[in-house]
Amino acid sequence: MTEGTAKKFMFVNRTAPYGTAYALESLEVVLISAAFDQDVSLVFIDDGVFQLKKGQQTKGIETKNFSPTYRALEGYDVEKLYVDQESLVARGLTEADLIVDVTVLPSRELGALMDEQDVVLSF
Amino acid sequence: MTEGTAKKFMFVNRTAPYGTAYALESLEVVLISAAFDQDVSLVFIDDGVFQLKKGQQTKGIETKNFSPTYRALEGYDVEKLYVDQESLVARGLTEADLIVDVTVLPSRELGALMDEQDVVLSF
Amino acid sequence: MKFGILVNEGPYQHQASDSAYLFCKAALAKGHEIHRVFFYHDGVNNSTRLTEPPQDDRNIVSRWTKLAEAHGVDLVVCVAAALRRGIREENLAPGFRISGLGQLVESGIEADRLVVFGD
Amino acid sequence: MKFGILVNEGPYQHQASDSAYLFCKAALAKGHEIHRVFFYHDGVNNSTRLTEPPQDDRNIVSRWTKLAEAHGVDLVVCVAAALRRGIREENLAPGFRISGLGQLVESGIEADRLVVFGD
Amino acid sequence: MLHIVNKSPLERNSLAACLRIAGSGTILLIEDAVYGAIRGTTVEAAVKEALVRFRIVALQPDLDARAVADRVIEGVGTVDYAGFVDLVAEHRNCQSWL
Amino acid sequence: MLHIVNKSPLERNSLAACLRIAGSGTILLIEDAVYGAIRGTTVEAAVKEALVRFRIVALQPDLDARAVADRVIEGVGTVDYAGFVDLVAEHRNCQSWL
Repeated sequence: MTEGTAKKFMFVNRTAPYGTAYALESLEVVLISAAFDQDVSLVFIDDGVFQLKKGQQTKGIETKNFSPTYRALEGYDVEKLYVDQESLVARGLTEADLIVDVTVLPSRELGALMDEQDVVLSF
Repeated sequence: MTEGTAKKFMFVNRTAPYGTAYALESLEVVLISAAFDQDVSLVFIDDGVFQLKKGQQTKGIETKNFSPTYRALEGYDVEKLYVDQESLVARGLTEADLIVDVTVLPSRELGALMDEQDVVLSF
Repeated sequence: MKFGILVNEGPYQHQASDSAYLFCKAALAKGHEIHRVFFYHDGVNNSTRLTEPPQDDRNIVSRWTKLAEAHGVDLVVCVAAALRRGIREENLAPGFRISGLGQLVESGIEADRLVVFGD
Repeated sequence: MKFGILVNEGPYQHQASDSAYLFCKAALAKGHEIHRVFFYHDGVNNSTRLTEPPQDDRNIVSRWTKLAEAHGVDLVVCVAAALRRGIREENLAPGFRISGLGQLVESGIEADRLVVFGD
Repeated sequence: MLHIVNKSPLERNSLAACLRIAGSGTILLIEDAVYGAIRGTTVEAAVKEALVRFRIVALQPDLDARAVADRVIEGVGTVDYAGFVDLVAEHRNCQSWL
Repeated sequence: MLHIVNKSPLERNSLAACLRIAGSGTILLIEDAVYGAIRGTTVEAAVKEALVRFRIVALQPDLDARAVADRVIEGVGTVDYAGFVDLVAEHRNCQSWL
């Protein structure tokens, strides 16, 4: 598929990791979508920003730690990661707390980015 | 089982009807518990108060309207229905909006009632 | 217009599957096409042929089956989510098929709109 | 002390079943008794023998089965919730049994504490 | 863009997130989110304020099920499922705020 | 009474409901509710204020999983699953704010 016909896919992540499986299973779709040569972006809003928190240790809850997968996204050419600034601030987090490089945007700029999408997937 | 050994069971309803099945399936346990001669009470908090709203018409969502069951509770000797006053007010509701007679209590009095329970079931 | 649908929640516990079904029915009635309904997360639980709801309640699974039969709607269950949750060929209801997540992405590409129903 | 446990959510989608399991394991390790684990709402989906999670993930269903086998924990699946969601004897994992809601109320009466895990 | 919200704004933050992030467009309230469409609640003021920027519509069958169809905020519209389909078709794209 | 909360207070109203209704006792934060136990969030002030009336404890394995164990509010305790079991046993009754 050529660049011209690629659709803009956005994955919206608004849920914390581990409390529910949405974060993990969302990531599985992102990885698959990379194979389809679409224009893929991920946004992290509200408790979704916690998915990117550095230092997750899941041994005590006997569940797989999937946060290293975010680091692997680059290898799949998924490089557009956006984080809602207000969500970070409301949670006392800064970019330095995050496991990957992201673009932090004010809420309304994130909204403008959403407006440009063809397909928005939220879980 | 004699009155003396009956346990105090409280069912806490905090979810709106139809968006999820918690309200319906909670009611099914309440009806069963009536057969065990325990001291049963129901409390409605937050969006749970909407479960009791008069005039539900579910034809358009093709789902069973279970709200008449609240009226049937009396026949099962389940007569202690408490509603959180603050929750009602926050939703613009009054006792006149409700399908059954209830005791409306300020939040802290409801809290005191919870403290007295042996078993608290929430869904 | 061609619609793709994503259902993220199972039957009965959440309204998502009901809303998605009623949306599909209304779209078909208006002459639109439902390109595919993709079942992901607990949504895969909509595809078990073993459900037996009370007589006075809707049968969510068989409604989907009938929609597939009457309108040729492609009902796809995510294989990874299904394996985790115990959905296999042996308990799959008629009209559903198990396939990969690629089918969801493809639906996003091929449909004019993709609508998500979940919790 | 005798604990009763109520699980309202299915495996993998919500942490409820994981938390309940780890609570039970810790209680047993401290010499307490788990009187019964009752599975209600989507919690009934914890009892399907058809799950096949990825190799690198926990197997939620078989963990419950092993707990039942090792400690004689009574795992009860609500029949009404199970019928709606497609859980029957034919796909029930070992260690689980299907019964009525009365078993939940009974657990509340007989146990010293009833702890609820859900969404 | 069409924003679809399905959670009660009295219980969760999804409508608030939508209002904070989206600049304009149409908001369709379905399922438990229809409680955001009614008068007298603690979120009524925020919804009224949002009417300046957004077209806001609630799903009639969900209002009926919850017995709140008689108290819809002035300026908030209603649609049935056919109207829901039309809204999706009319907008270039849509997003569900789950 | 032991109050068990499992939802993020930044997302849902269950911790707020617990704080409004319960007069005293112990609050155990598990699963996503452990975000209520940390410094720097918009709910920190409410949680600190609640420390006057409640003993508040967070589940360590859930703090670890979410990588927030290093920022627990002063005065909020932590327990492992064995401590969770002890809390249930020590209190005459318990309630989950789902």
